[in-house]
Amino acid sequence: MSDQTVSLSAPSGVGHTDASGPSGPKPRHTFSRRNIFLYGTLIMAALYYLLPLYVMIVTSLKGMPEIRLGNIFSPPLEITFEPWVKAWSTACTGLNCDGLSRGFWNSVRITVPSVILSIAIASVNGYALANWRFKGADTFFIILIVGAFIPYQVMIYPIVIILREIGLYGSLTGLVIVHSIFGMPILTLLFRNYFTSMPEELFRAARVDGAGFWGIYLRIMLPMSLPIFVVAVILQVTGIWNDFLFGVVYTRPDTYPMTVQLNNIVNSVQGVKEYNVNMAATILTGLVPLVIYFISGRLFVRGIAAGAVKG
Amino acid sequence: MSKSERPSRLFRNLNAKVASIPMILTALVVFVGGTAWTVLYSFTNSKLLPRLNFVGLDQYYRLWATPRWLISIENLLIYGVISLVFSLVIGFVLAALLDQKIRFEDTFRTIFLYPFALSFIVTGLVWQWLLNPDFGIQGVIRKLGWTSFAFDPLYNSSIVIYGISIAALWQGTGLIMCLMLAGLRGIDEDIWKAARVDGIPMWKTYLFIIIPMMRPVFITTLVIIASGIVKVYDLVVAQTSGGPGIASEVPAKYVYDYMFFAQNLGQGFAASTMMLLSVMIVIVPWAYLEFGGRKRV
Amino acid sequence: TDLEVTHWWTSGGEAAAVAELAKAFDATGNHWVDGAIAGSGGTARPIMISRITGGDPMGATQFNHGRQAEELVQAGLMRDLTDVATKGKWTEVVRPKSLLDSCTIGGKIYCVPVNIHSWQWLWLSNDAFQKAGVPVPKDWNEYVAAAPALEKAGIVPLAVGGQAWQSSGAFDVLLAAVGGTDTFLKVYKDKDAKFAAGPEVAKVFKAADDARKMAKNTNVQDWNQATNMVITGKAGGQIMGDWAQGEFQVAGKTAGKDYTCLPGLGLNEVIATGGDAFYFPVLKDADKSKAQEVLAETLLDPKTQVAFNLKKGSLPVRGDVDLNAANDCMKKGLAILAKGAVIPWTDQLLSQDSQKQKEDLFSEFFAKPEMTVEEAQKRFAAIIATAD
Amino acid sequence: MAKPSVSIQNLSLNYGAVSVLQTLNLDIAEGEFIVLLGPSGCGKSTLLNCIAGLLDISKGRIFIKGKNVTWEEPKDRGIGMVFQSYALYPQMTVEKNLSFGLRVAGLPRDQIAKRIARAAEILQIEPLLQRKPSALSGGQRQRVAIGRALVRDVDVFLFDEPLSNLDAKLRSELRVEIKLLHRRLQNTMIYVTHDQIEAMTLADRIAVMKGGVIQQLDAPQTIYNRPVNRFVAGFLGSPAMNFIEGQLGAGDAAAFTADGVSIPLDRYEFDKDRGSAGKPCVFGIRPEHVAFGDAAKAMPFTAESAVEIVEPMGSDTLVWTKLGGRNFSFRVEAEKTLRTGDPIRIGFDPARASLFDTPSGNRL
Amino acid sequence: MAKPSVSIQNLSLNYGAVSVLQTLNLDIAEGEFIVLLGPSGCGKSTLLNCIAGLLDISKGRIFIKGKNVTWEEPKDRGIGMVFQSYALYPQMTVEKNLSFGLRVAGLPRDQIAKRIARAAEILQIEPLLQRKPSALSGGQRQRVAIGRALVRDVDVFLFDEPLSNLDAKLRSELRVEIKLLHRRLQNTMIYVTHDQIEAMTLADRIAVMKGGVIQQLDAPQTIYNRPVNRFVAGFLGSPAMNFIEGQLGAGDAAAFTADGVSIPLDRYEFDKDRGSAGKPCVFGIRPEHVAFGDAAKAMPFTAESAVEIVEPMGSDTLVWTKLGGRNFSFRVEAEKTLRTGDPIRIGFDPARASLFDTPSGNRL
Ligand SMILES: Nc1ncnc2c1ncn2[C@@H]1O[C@H](COP(=O)(O)OP(=O)(O)OP(=O)(O)O)[C@@H](O)[C@H]1O
Ligand SMILES: Nc1ncnc2c1ncn2[C@@H]1O[C@H](COP(=O)(O)OP(=O)(O)OP(=O)(O)O)[C@@H](O)[C@H]1O
Ligand SMILES: [Mg+2]
Ligand SMILES: [Mg+2]
Repeated sequence: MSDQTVSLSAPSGVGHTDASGPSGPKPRHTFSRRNIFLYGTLIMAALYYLLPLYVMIVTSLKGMPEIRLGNIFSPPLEITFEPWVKAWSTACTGLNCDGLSRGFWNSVRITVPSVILSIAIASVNGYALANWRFKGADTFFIILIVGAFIPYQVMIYPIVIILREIGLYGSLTGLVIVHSIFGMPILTLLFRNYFTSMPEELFRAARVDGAGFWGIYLRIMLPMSLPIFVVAVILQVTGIWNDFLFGVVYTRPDTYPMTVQLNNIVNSVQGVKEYNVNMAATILTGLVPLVIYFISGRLFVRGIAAGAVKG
Repeated sequence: MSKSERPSRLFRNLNAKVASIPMILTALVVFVGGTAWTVLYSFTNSKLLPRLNFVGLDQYYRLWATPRWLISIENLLIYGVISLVFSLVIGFVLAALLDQKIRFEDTFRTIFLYPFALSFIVTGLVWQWLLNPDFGIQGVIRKLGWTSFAFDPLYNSSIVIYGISIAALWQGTGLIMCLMLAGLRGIDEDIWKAARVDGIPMWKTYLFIIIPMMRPVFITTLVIIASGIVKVYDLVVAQTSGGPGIASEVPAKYVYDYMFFAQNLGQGFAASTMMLLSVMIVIVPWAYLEFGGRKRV
Repeated sequence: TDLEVTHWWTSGGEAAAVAELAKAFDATGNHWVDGAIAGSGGTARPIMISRITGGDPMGATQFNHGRQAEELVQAGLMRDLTDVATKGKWTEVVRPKSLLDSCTIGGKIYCVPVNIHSWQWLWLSNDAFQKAGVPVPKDWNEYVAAAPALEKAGIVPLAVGGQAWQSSGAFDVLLAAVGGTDTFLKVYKDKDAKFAAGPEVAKVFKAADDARKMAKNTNVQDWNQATNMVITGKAGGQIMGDWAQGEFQVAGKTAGKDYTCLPGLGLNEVIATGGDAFYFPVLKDADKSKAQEVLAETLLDPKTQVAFNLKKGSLPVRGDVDLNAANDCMKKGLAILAKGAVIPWTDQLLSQDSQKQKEDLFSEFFAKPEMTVEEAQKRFAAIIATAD
Repeated sequence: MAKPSVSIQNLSLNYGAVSVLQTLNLDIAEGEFIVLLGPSGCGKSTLLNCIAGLLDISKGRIFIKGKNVTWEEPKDRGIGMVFQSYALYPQMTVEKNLSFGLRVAGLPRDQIAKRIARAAEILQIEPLLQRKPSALSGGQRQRVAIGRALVRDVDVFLFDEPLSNLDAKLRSELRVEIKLLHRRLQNTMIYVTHDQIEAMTLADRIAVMKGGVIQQLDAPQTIYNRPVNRFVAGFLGSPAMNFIEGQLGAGDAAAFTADGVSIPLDRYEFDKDRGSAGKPCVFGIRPEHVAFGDAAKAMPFTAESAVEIVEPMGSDTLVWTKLGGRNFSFRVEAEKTLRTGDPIRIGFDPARASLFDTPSGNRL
Repeated sequence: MAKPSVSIQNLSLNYGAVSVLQTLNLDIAEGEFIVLLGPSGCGKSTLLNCIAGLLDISKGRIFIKGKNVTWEEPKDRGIGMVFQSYALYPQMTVEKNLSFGLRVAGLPRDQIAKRIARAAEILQIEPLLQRKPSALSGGQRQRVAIGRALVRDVDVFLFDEPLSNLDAKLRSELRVEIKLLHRRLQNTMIYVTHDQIEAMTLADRIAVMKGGVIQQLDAPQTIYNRPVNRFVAGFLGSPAMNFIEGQLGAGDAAAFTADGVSIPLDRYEFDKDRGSAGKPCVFGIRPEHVAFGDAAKAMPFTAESAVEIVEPMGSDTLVWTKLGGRNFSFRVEAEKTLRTGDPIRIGFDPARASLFDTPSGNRL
């Protein structure tokens, strides 16, 4: 092989008969079979997912006479926002005719502390499980995970008793605690996986530096766990905001969350069902989590990749 | 000042233990305590209020002789299989499609994911309406001229559980897709290259190489789906209230109805105990394998 | 004083009726905090019970009078109203007497009955029959005979909503109407399982089978939606309690002209003394306890009774009130009541547990045409055998 | 010249606005073992992926065995590829891993069996055929990965840092094996690495890359001894070449001057015109070309210095001192005992040195 | 021996049923640079973590500066630690990274500033103080990591493979820096690595570990030249020592015999009783101790063979041949040109060889 003499910058084509063949990037057709299949499938799927939303929105903008015509898919002939107004502020349950508006603020008052408390507890749990394992910690964790499978209905009664015993039944605090308890399994799992996937050496370095349990958590771990916090916040906000069962069982009418209000509006049938109002109320109720998803969907996926599924 | 003695076990990691108190309390008091309490009272004939009036296994005999419970179990099985299979398949297919470096990935992903932001109550309402034979999909298509078209799963006892599944899938597949997508993104790029060099067609690569490699993701996903399946309640209530007749009853609803509606706590507790038992049989071994065995420093 | 009152009256007619109660209570200088929970008793009751047992009781709560609150009372969670009752001479004014009996446990009175609801009504749409070209039936048998004509005209002969209690209630009405008062009592009061499996009851099941065939195209869930079908002439009729009348009223329909009501399905004119009652949980707050007494008095006040029951479409629990404003149907009811043709209702005779089992059975029976009459009766007898 | 086995013509590749490879040309002869060497991120893997057809190129053409394969699918290019992370299919046995591609291609069973038997024999992995990759050691996995390329019976083998995940000992063993494999198969092989020992020992020719451009393409010894620029000189060799910055001396006789030293350059072969006096340049000499003690005296250039650090490396020892104000290392036999602070005399022959233009870094 | 800086007594550590360290004893003198060397998984990091107090030990005691620290918190042990992955706090600037431990300890501001200034100066990272770790190169990150240990003003430095994530060139540069740092600070340093060059160049003494047991603890040259067992012999040295399996020869004069070769052992220093004839043993000789060609003739043992593979490594060349039926390598200068198949004569002095008992692997 000593006889080869190849110059580095030999002009192209030397020694080749075929100088005119394909060159440069492989041509790609916008309408290749692959693309048609790919985008076709995606668009079909997207339609399936969007259809209910479309129907909800369209219906909520129609007046009752138009709804009686029956075609739920046709766009509104005459757009009216009255159902929205009604759903928000005047729909009645029993004697209360202030629609969802009151429930909205109740929901906020329930959701914010619940989200904060449940995430605070779960993240500390996850951190302790990942980095400060003590004897028996795993057992508690497994119990917690199994607990995620217990239907909530089963736990209503024991929790009533527990709350009664500690005197928190019916208070907002009680409800916040209940939400934290039931959010704990999945959130703890998320945080534990996330903290486990962080380099152990970081934790050790901080210990050598003399930081303790809380010091490491607050100053090292927290600032690094934005992705998983995003996931946790999204999951909890949707979960708690959408909760009906706990909201109705562990609160009283003046603190009913929005979903209970929604249930009341939707189920308080006065003669014919006012589908437009129901739909408007439904959208209004789902609006907060929806907005969160639309805004932070990308972060959500990234966070899930970081914490929930470890390969 | 120098500690030559091994300090007490109890006080090592004290902070961690203190910080875990909420978890420990939850695990012990709520989950273990609540469960034990439930099991204990399932052997009584408690009615509206729990009372320690033991009647042995009577509640269980009655439970397994009740047609509604049997239907509930059957429904849960059908619903479970459908949800599992279809969420996994749909979720994976969507994730695989989104993983093809497509345009508007964000948009599509958001569209698939948004239903997850809605509660089961809302989902149930919307789909109840879409599936209403008079003015839902069936009605609209009939009006378009195809008068014999029939699609009324919610009003047909034999397929109602499938109708419920449609809504459940609509709501839940987005999350599954996200999990799958995250899993796919975690696969070593070189595997794809190796498969291409080997000339393995895309679908075969997915089927024989990628999917087996994503086992951990599938397991996580499975747990999430399964815990949702066992708990299914709101959706049924919102969509059919268990109807027509008792054709779409599910165990969680049986528990609820008998505890509160029929004011027969004993019966409800017996049913919940059965549910718990089946969950435990599946979950506990898994949880031990997944979380108990592997030790880390 | 603010007093929270929970109830599940949320349909149009019901809400209007509650407003009357609230108005009357507010007039006493207190304030009625409305705690309506939509759905039905099934949704609302667990919440009420949880709150009472959870130590966060409301000021007053609705239950059906009967055995629903029995254990709460026994557990000492409910307030003894005997003093108020003595003062208001309830034993004298409440009629029929059996109503107060349901509130009495161990010689003490724990609840305030507010109305008498009777299930035994068949509501018929005059329009529908006109359209089908048949005369409005006079009783159940004629109605069954007219069913094919209605069907031909594209009208659902009988509207039965999807909720379980509706089909179960319809059967109970058939049992009392087709089977007769004795049959009814033998089954539900004596809990004679052998009898329940026997030929008399088989007749009733035959009628129920007819009803199920007539109802098969209903496609609605809520009872008031079913009523609405009758109001709009989409259905020929409905077996439903007198509360349906409230809906007719809200819709501006006139009894006799737009619709016809047949108590006891036109076969056996009896009225069951079911109904609603208010219970008062034990409260710590003295002011609230005082307000509870005021509310209890207000509820039985003759004026409130009239106003409330007119809106609700039910009968007052006092015999001494003036009901001139009552419509045709209510008057029919009052007449029957006056005759003393009353029976106790299932809420009073059966535990909720047995009720629920019964509901499951009939809900399945009505939804599942494959289920034979014989099978249903066999299962029914089994439920009666273990009922308490 | 014979028809090249792989020929790359004017290849460019961009990721969006980032240009990774720029009008790159490379001809590789039949049976040649080419190593692509360069620091991380210089585009070695990218180039390899372009050849394999795993990346869509932006410009240019690629020929394999004289056939224009620019737009061909990877499987149709007649190449086999071995990856750094092995990329074995984890849930299949070794045998399945080897046969999967063949089965998909629809080869008859007996053919598949024959090829696998041959590959297994060559790589000595017969006893492992029924195991899963997770039950193999790193070296065994690597062998299976090579086997997967082997069974495809291809003309060109592409290796992307196949040994970098292994420990030093295994690495040197497998290096020998790959060398023997090449000798036995006589295939064209293109091998990416950033380990210069691998490059030196394996390659017929090394292409040193930097920033997507091939800096030098030559036989290992040439690259080692006559690097075309300072980058190549510094990148190859461990311990690294000593560099002294200074300028060409004034006066008639060519010399290099820096902080108090002047090195005569009359024995140095200038590549091109030597340039004018005072021209800033860098003088480079490899540690093993520096003599010390008595041997130093015989050298054309000698200097006095003191030992700063002694690094015994087992087989020999690296000694650090100062020359021209710069750290300066040289290699001595392990037996020599030197201690920090010892005064020493060092010397070398400028003929073995390299001289680079300071601004451009090119060899003078 | 003076009071040891670090003393480990009967240390054992188990993970559940798995015993990782077994009754390990180690005394480290004040100011000594100890390297723990061993293959992956042998327990080096575990031992280091035990010293640092990051792992709870199962048995035994640990003294630092004469104080029993067995149950102390890491921060109270007077140690600083540098990790393989740097373990810099990603969200803090370099300065914050350095000061974190001090701030936690509640040191006054001016003290902190002073210490940071000193560390930054020693490590020449002053210009980087306001950057975040993500904006640093690998070498810079490593320096910051060292700085973090430095500011703590501790007696003992622990390094866990601090250089293994860096490329070869940077590695050799930082190696020198660490050596200089040690010289300047005169602290006790315990350094974990599996890179033998690092171990040889840095250590005052090397502890070679295997399976949680220290095999040999000695000065680098001793370990290199007189390994106590076959494992240590094979683990150190790159290219690796040649091993030939055979047995002690019969007859009066001591000799080693294998497949057609007989090596006289009269010049070999036996550690202990040589044992009886026919005893199976392994003969080991390092590639750089093998001479060839004319030089070989002068050796007590010579043999004829043929070149199999030539591996030019730049600075010198490794040649593979066969001896006693085994692959046998030796090192020649880079200038020598040998080609596959060339017949050659090799020779070596058995005095430089090692002989190991086959079953136990211990040096004879
Ligand atoms: N998908 C991509 N998008 C943008 N830039 C990329 C992408 N992949 C690689 N690059 C850039 O292309 C350059 C060349 O990458 P390449 O992987 O070929 O380097 P390499 O020489 O193989 O390095 P290494 O030795 O680390 O493997 C790098 O600077 C990298 O940042
Ligand atoms: N948490 C753990 N549980 C069980 N075994 C462990 C654990 N951590 C480490 N080990 C085992 O302890 C042994 C020593 O591990 P250690 O990390 O000390 O090795 P090492 O010598 O540092 O290797 P490396 O060079 O790869 O870093 C290994 O065999 C490892 O498998
Ligand atoms: Mg690369
Ligand atoms: Mg280690």
